[in-house]
Amino acid sequence: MPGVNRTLSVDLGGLVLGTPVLVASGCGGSGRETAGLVDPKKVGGVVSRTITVEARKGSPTPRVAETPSAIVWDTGLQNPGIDAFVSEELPALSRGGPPLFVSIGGRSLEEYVRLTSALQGHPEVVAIEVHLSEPDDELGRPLIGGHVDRMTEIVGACARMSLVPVFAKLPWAPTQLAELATAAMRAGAHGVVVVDAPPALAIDAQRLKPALGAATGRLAGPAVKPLTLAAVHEVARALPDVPLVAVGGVRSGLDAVEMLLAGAWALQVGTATLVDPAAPVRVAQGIARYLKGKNLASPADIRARLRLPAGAGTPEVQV
Amino acid sequence: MPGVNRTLSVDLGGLVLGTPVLVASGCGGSGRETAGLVDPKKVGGVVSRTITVEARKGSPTPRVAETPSAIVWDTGLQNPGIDAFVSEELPALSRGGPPLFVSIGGRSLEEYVRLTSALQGHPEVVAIEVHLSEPDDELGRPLIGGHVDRMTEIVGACARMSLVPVFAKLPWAPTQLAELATAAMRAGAHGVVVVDAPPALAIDAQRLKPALGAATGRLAGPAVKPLTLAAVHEVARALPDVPLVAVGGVRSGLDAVEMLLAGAWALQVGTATLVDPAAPVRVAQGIARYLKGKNLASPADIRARLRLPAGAGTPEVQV
Amino acid sequence: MKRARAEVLSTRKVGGFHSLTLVAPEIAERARPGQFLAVEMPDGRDFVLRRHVSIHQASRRGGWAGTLEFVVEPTGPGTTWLSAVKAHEFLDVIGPLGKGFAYPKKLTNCLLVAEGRSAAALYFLAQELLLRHKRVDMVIGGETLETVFKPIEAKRLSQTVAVMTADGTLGERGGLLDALPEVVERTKTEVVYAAGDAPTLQRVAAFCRTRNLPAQVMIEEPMACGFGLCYACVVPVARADGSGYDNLRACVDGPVFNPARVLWDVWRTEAATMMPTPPEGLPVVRTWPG
Amino acid sequence: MKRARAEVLSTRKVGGFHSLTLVAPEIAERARPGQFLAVEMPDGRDFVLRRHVSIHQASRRGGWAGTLEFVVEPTGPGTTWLSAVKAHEFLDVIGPLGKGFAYPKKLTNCLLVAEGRSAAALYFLAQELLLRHKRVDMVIGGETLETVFKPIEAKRLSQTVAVMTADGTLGERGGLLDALPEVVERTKTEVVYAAGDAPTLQRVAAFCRTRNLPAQVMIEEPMACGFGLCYACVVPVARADGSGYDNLRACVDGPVFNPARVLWDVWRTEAATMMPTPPEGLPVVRTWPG
Ligand SMILES: Cc1cc2nc3c(=O)[nH]c(=O)nc-3n(C[C@H](O)[C@H](O)[C@H](O)COP(=O)(O)OP(=O)(O)OC[C@H]3O[C@@H](n4cnc5c(N)ncnc54)[C@H](O)[C@@H]3O)c2cc1C
Ligand SMILES: Cc1cc2nc3c(=O)[nH]c(=O)nc-3n(C[C@H](O)[C@H](O)[C@H](O)COP(=O)(O)OP(=O)(O)OC[C@H]3O[C@@H](n4cnc5c(N)ncnc54)[C@H](O)[C@@H]3O)c2cc1C
Ligand SMILES: Cc1cc2nc3c(=O)[nH]c(=O)nc-3n(C[C@H](O)[C@H](O)[C@H](O)COP(=O)(O)O)c2cc1C
Ligand SMILES: Cc1cc2nc3c(=O)[nH]c(=O)nc-3n(C[C@H](O)[C@H](O)[C@H](O)COP(=O)(O)O)c2cc1C
Ligand code: FES
Ligand code: FES
Repeated sequence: MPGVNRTLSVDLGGLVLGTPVLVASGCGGSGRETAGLVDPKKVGGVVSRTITVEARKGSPTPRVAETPSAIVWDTGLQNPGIDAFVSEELPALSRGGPPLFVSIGGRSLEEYVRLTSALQGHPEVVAIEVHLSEPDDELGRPLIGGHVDRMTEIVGACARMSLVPVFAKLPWAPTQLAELATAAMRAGAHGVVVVDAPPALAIDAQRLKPALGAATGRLAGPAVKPLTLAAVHEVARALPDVPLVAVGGVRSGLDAVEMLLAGAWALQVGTATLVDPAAPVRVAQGIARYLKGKNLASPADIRARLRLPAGAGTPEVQV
Repeated sequence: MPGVNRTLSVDLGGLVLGTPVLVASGCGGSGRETAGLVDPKKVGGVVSRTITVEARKGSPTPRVAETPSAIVWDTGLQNPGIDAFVSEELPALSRGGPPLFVSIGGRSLEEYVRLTSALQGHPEVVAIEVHLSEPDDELGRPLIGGHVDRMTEIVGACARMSLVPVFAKLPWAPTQLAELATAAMRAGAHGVVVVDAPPALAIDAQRLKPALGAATGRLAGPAVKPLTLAAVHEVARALPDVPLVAVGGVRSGLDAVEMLLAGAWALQVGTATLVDPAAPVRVAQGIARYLKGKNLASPADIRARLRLPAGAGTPEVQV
Repeated sequence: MKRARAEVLSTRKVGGFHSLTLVAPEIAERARPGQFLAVEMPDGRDFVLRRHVSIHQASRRGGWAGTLEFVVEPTGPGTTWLSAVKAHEFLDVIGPLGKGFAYPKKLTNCLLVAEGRSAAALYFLAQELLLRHKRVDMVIGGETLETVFKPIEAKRLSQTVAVMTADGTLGERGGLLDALPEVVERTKTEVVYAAGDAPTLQRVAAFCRTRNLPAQVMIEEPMACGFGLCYACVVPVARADGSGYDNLRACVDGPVFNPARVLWDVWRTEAATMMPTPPEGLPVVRTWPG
Repeated sequence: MKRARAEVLSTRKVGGFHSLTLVAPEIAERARPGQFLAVEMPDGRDFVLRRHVSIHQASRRGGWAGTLEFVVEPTGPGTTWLSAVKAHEFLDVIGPLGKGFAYPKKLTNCLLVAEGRSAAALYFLAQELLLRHKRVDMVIGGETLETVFKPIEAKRLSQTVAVMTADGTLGERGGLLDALPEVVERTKTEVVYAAGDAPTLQRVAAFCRTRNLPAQVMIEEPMACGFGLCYACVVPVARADGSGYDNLRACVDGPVFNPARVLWDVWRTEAATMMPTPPEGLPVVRTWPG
């Protein structure tokens, strides 16, 4: 395709990003910390850490432990609460930074409503990512977004109220992902983020106790890539027209390409950003190199292009 | 505790094993392959690969791919079918070998019944492990054991018919593990194996296709340890009196100790056996060293002894 | 089959390959051509399985008695690590694994066909055939000069050698198959031994079938264990009684197979790859960043 | 904060520790005592996060201008790997990170208290204090002779040095706290700087509080990123206005804190460990295998 203008830009159903690579929630700081180490103009987008209605002190330390090719972490959603976030962090986060997604989390429908409402009228927020992995205080369930009823109710409320696109970050409920994604889309979500990190436990055997202050945490980093790919593949096959943002285990450009092939429209980089603040740019460049090598014009050209063997018992993805 | 006889033996509710370390299903061959590399008398037990009613050719190759600190595999349950297994493999598997668990798998209730029946009257089989991760042909569901109704029905049928203890290998359904384990126990299982490997996808980006012939596979190896620990911890807290065999990610003696601390009564070693045929013995020796260092007498002494921080929001395990 | 903590005696660069010589008497003693080793990878890496390498040389007598040699091509993390191992380090190896090549009882004229580093296994075979007073001829090849394995050694071991390279930098330009008809004719080949990648082996198999030549091929099917535990490495092989086929483990029932019995189409179809055509006229929003 | 691909100029064994000197002018230029570096681990390992090390020396002038030195104790995979790095290899480092020690404006007599390799950060501090014409005294310690960091260097930098070891192999037998009352008295200490593990720092904090001594402590809270992105590394610090506390990130708001403001009990309670008593009279079935 000589002479064709290649692009890294992706169109998530109207929301256009310069590259398909975002910084995952909780891994981007306030945007100022790594100034000088990464050019914000080359980052596709950044998701804020999850913001709750009230300020949270977060979990006891240690909050991170290493396991083979992964980390187990739990920060307990430490954050200053929505009001302080809007007044103190939002201006700095968005100023000169990449497109900003704000992640919101709660334990009741009302909290999500209040959070969504507080974020309206802030043009620097391009989208809302709904974190749904907290316990459900109203219904007494361990995972607020793990059920179709609540997914519908909460995402529906956020979507109806929000002037910017709402993405549902699917909680780790592997047998129900397609069902939950469908519920979120029916309720008015603009897209889905696949998939929140799985619960994990790291143990310090010498001390007979969990490695984390909060006991259990969740798994992130390179090791989870094959799990994310399976989840993305499953949801993308069920909902091929839904903007799908992959998250979990992306470190390199090729990892990102794999996510796109499996059906992602864009993807997020978490742990890798903690190791290399320029990871989102490096990953995007890796995608560009790959596309160039295959003589393709844009990330959308490889989306869901995974070739399934005819004998694999699963029909080929329609693209 | 000077003078006390230390032991590695564990009592799984009456089923006594010399060590708490078994070879996981699908990773032990016929028992003859690695003769000379490992002393079968020092292996706690071995689980056969999963046997189905009819012979299976298995999945197309490649059947294994490496991902960070893990493998994605799918053998498609290649096996000679129950009749050939009983007549040709069973005698060799059990002769001089460690206690033998036979894994059975099917896609309908009837298949499980036929399998269980065919294994009766073979004293060399000390237990049956029910593999429940196949699709359900009768009800058209993707995961036969992922629902309380079928878990109850199938495990109930096997348990009623079997003269040897029946263990249910819980399928990967993270949000429902305690519920499924409870159903299995109510239905008459002797214990549970926690947990079958999660679905995973490895992609060969250069060729735009899955790395495995079967497209998706499942994840095993060191990377999954934190997921297994979380699952074991959850099930053990819900069912502290149920013999629980952990599987997934154990490579060293300390890994095994972590499983015991999280609540396992015994554990299985899969991938690590493929790398080091003597892994089950090495792991047991590692447990022994740990117990000695802590001056404890037996693996049961550390079972579910994980110390949870008071502030972690989760009550301390009762032992 | 033995397991050894084997000292690396020496290492050597051979064209684009690396050769390692180990001290492992118990394995060397038992090794036959076509058999292989499973080498453990170091702790703390993000890849966990053993790597499998053909035995290039096993010395049972003389000054090198008790040593084993294998050859690696650095194509991935494991072989790259092996290529950097230094003399006097130790490797955990299990071997000899699998069934090696069978030697012909009556037939005499053997043609050995191999490409790239796969040839390593055949040099060991050539020696054993010579000890049995067979005639050995060779066709070896590679992409380029660098990846033709030890052409001088090939000359030393065989009556005639045809060298083929894809780019013509050594010998003739072309693939192994291009040389076969002429060589088989000229050397009056009675038995063919081959090693290489699957497409090449399939073509060799087809060639031998049309000519009614008995043959043995060494198949490199990706393995997990290498000693029969996991059924990762299967190859579909027709039953002798014609009743169908079995998926046999290449690591215990191979890696050497009778190509006439391998169901090449069953085995290789699954591996086929389709490239998507780049779609035309996509929306172009802006050019590469950075 | 800069990122550099820094060449290792030299490495050296110092007792039980390893010291590495890097060429990283942009970082060296900006470095202050108490600040640290985040060092990337090599590809292909099963551990992924950077490792965090205190700056032991940053030379801005003279023959070593543009170099940085840090010290590692091989206690885990990362520090073990770092201990084996050789001269002329390259490390990806980010630094200087965090807020360093503040120097007293008026007060003069500084006491530097540290155990094990944590002392490395304080030798850099001592030099800077000396440049500012402060009096420096030191109390350093370790489990044993081997883990007392550079006692001779300590003598060179300070007026007096008290060395404490748990086993009495060097200096006095005992912990750092055992020496403090006498040294503080004798040297007329006005400011205390401390580095070490959390229990020691908590005890130093309590000591300084009772004596009303201003102090600064360097806290090593496990980190993930090291540059403020992840909130892994928090320490509870009382607000100046008395309205409660904030969990501050040790990597950007520390690692140096005013110990009087740290809520030691909140922070450390969570870390408490209980050992189960071995239950008696368990069924003993048979003895150890093998
Ligand atoms: C019986 C047998 C003998 C072999 N002998 C040799 C030898 O003498 N020297 C040598 O260098 N290699 C040999 N191989 C191949 C080698 O074992 C694999 O290439 C191995 O996976 C390389 O590991 P890696 O980490 O370097 O690369 P990987 O990243 O694992 O793989 C690199 C490339 O090789 C392909 N591959 C992966 N696994 C295998 C496999 N098991 N067999 C063939 N291709 C594979 C991958 O698709 C990839 O393209 C042999 C394989 C077998 C089965
Ligand atoms: C500000 C700061 C400065 C430091 N300076 C140095 C230094 O100059 N030299 C040096 O050798 N180490 C230093 N450390 C500690 C070092 O970063 C950690 O011990 C690191 O985790 C070691 O990695 P590892 O892979 O070797 O061991 P790991 O397996 O990660 O850990 C080994 C042991 O250290 C504990 N630990 C883990 N992470 C940390 C951490 N971040 N801080 C403290 N303890 C931890 C673990 O619980 C374990 O007991 C510093 C840490 C911080 C936060
Ligand atoms: C330190 C840390 C903090 C995180 N905080 C949040 C958070 O506040 N909200 C959220 O939805 N996800 C959070 N995540 C999860 C990430 O957004 C992401 O889903 C996960 O890390 C997997 O991606 P990775 O493998 O690229 O790290 C956090 C992850 C890490 C490592
Ligand atoms: C090659 C291979 C084959 C397997 N075959 C089976 C099987 O037939 N039935 C089954 O229940 N589990 C099977 N498993 C899963 C293992 O029993 C185990 O659950 C999994 O490998 C996780 O343990 P590990 O991390 O120790 O490998 C297989 C695993 C591997 C790697
Ligand atoms: S590689 Fe495991 S059976 Fe062949
Ligand atoms: S270590 Fe990431 S914020 Fe401090």
